[in-house]
Amino acid sequence: MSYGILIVSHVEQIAQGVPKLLQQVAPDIAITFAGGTDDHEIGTSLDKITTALEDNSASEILAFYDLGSAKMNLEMAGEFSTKPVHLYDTALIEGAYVAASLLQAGVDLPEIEKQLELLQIKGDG
Amino acid sequence: MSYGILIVSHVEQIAQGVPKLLQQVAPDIAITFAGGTDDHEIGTSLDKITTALEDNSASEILAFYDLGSAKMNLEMAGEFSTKPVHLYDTALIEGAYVAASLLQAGVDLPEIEKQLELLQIKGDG
Amino acid sequence: MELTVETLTTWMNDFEAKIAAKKAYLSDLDTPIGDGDHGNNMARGMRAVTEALATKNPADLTTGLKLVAMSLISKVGGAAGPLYGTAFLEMAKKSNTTAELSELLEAAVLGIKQRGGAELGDKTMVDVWEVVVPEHAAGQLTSEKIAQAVEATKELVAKRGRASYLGERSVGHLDPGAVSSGYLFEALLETEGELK
Amino acid sequence: MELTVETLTTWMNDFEAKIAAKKAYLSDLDTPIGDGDHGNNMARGMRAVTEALATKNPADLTTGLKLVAMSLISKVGGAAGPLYGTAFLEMAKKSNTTAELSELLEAAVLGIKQRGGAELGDKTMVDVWEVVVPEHAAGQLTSEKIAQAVEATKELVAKRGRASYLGERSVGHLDPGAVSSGYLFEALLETEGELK
Ligand SMILES: Nc1ncnc2c1ncn2[C@@H]1O[C@H](COP(=O)(O)OP(=O)(O)O)[C@@H](O)[C@H]1O
Ligand SMILES: Nc1ncnc2c1ncn2[C@@H]1O[C@H](COP(=O)(O)OP(=O)(O)O)[C@@H](O)[C@H]1O
Ligand SMILES: [Mg+2]
Ligand SMILES: [Mg+2]
Ligand SMILES: [Mg+2]
Ligand SMILES: [Mg+2]
Repeated sequence: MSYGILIVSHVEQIAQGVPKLLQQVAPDIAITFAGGTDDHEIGTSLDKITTALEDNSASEILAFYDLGSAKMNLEMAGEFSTKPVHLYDTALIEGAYVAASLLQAGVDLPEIEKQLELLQIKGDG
Repeated sequence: MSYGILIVSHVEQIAQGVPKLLQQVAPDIAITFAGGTDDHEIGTSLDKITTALEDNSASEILAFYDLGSAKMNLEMAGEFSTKPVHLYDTALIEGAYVAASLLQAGVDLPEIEKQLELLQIKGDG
Repeated sequence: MELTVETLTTWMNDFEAKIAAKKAYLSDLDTPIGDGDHGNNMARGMRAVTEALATKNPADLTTGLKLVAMSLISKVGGAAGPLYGTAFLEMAKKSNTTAELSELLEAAVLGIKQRGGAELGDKTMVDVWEVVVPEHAAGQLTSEKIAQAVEATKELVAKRGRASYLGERSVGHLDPGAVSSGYLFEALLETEGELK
Repeated sequence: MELTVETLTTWMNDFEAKIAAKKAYLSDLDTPIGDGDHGNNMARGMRAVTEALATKNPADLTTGLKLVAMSLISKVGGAAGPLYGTAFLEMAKKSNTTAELSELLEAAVLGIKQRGGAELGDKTMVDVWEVVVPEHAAGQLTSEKIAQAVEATKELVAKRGRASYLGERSVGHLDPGAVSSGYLFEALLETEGELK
């Protein structure tokens, strides 16, 4: 079983940019992203999220998002998919960075989640 | 006196993307950004930060960053500049989003800072 | 009332017309306490809904409700997409066992609340759904009651969605999702009225 | 020893040579506990330093130190840029009142600690600077003592910088900034040795 990271943002460029920060410290971790609506506007797209989820070569996904509506779409994508998705209410960039660093270092999920709890700053829709 | 927002990220695309999220809810707030090194690599550039600081049409700046080295460069830029810079150790995207929303709504700085404290998740270099 | 795929279509066409007419107003409501796109989001979503219903011509209620749900989910783009989408998806699921509208709507309310985590009083669309649906079940829903539920969101402090970042500053503004939900139920009243 | 702009230049040229020779090693050290760029960062920065010193030919020590600082700040790109940059900037400021190297270095250590917030034992370059500078002031600095200070970072848990995200997992790895700082002081010893 392998863990990958999924980044979901309302803005295409943020979604594209975060993996670049992560890949530096986690070259061996599968990272995919979904940003913006299908029409390249600001928002999120269930379709894009689903594609990014399925395209991620890992068998289990740690997912990070920016705003509440991204979370709702992420949850729906998770429900429609057979891949287990762990959704974190952490700061998007900082949470994903920590998860990537620790996954690369071979840390196990419970310990990673303990670290992520310290970065939890959202949780409502 | 007017307040503006400055976004500093190691990744050019993140730095470009965050203002797009903010402008949606804060069309009247001056937002500038600096991302990546002078050679468009991952990192931060004092030069780019200084330019973004001076280019911001506001007289006082609320600054947000991703990783510690960006913070150090931000601090140096602040020291070299005559413009007051308030530096926040919050989640980058989420902190900047809250600051932008509240500035747009005309909330004063002390109240904004109270909100930002809830999003503070870093602080070391 | 038992919902049929034909009534659903009438209802959705009526809702789409209201949304289209109030598109700018809904986005204006979303400007001071959000990102100013709720009207555009809903108009895009409902256009997709009515087009899908017209072109795909769903054979039964469940298929119709699913089509509505998927169109909203994939086209709205903002928070309203998964929320309205979940509402119709839950109605679709429920329609496998009953076509009774009040039961479908109850499933929808639960779905919305679960999806977004909002409760009554959080200044969201839930403030309309949760008040209106029992009135509808009791056969006592009126335009006035809908308007009251919508209007009641004005004095609330937002606890969910983008408006929640403004805290107290959200007071004095109607919630855009509550207003669009009001149109949905207005359209439903009209659809039911036509059937009488 | 009183630092002069000539000695500074010799020192920086020697440091640049060491960094260039160990570029890959420094980046390798930065890979398990960082982003793998410390060697490239420092090589780029020090190349800029020696080029600036050669082409701008600073007339006095203060100008020379400032040139070193600004080259590092603008060319390194990573955390080491503002940190080494601040060190030399503080030395430049201090050089307005004294050229005594030990006093300049003391100002540098304070600057680094203030800039990055790291204390002794946080597994950063501070662990070298804070140990080495007093030894240098006492005239007792040796290669061995430098090596010991560098080596001591291996068993520490990182508390600052990227490595701090790894917590306990950072144990067992040398801190790359400590290693490059070791080269800086090795180069200083050599420069001083040549003067004897
Ligand atoms: N967590 C939530 N639970 C219930 N309703 C919500 C929630 N978040 C947002 N809403 C509703 O969605 C509306 C905003 O929709 P829209 O503008 O389309 O989305 P966005 O905020 O993503 O731009 C709000 O007015 C509110 O009624
Ligand atoms: N807050 C800090 N205080 C002191 N030294 C630090 C701090 N953060 C990082 N460093 C030093 O910087 C080195 C990393 O430099 P470099 O790789 O160039 O920067 P980056 O981490 O931005 O890629 C670390 O090995 C450490 O010695
Ligand atoms: Mg909106
Ligand atoms: Mg929106
Ligand atoms: Mg590095
Ligand atoms: Mg780096």
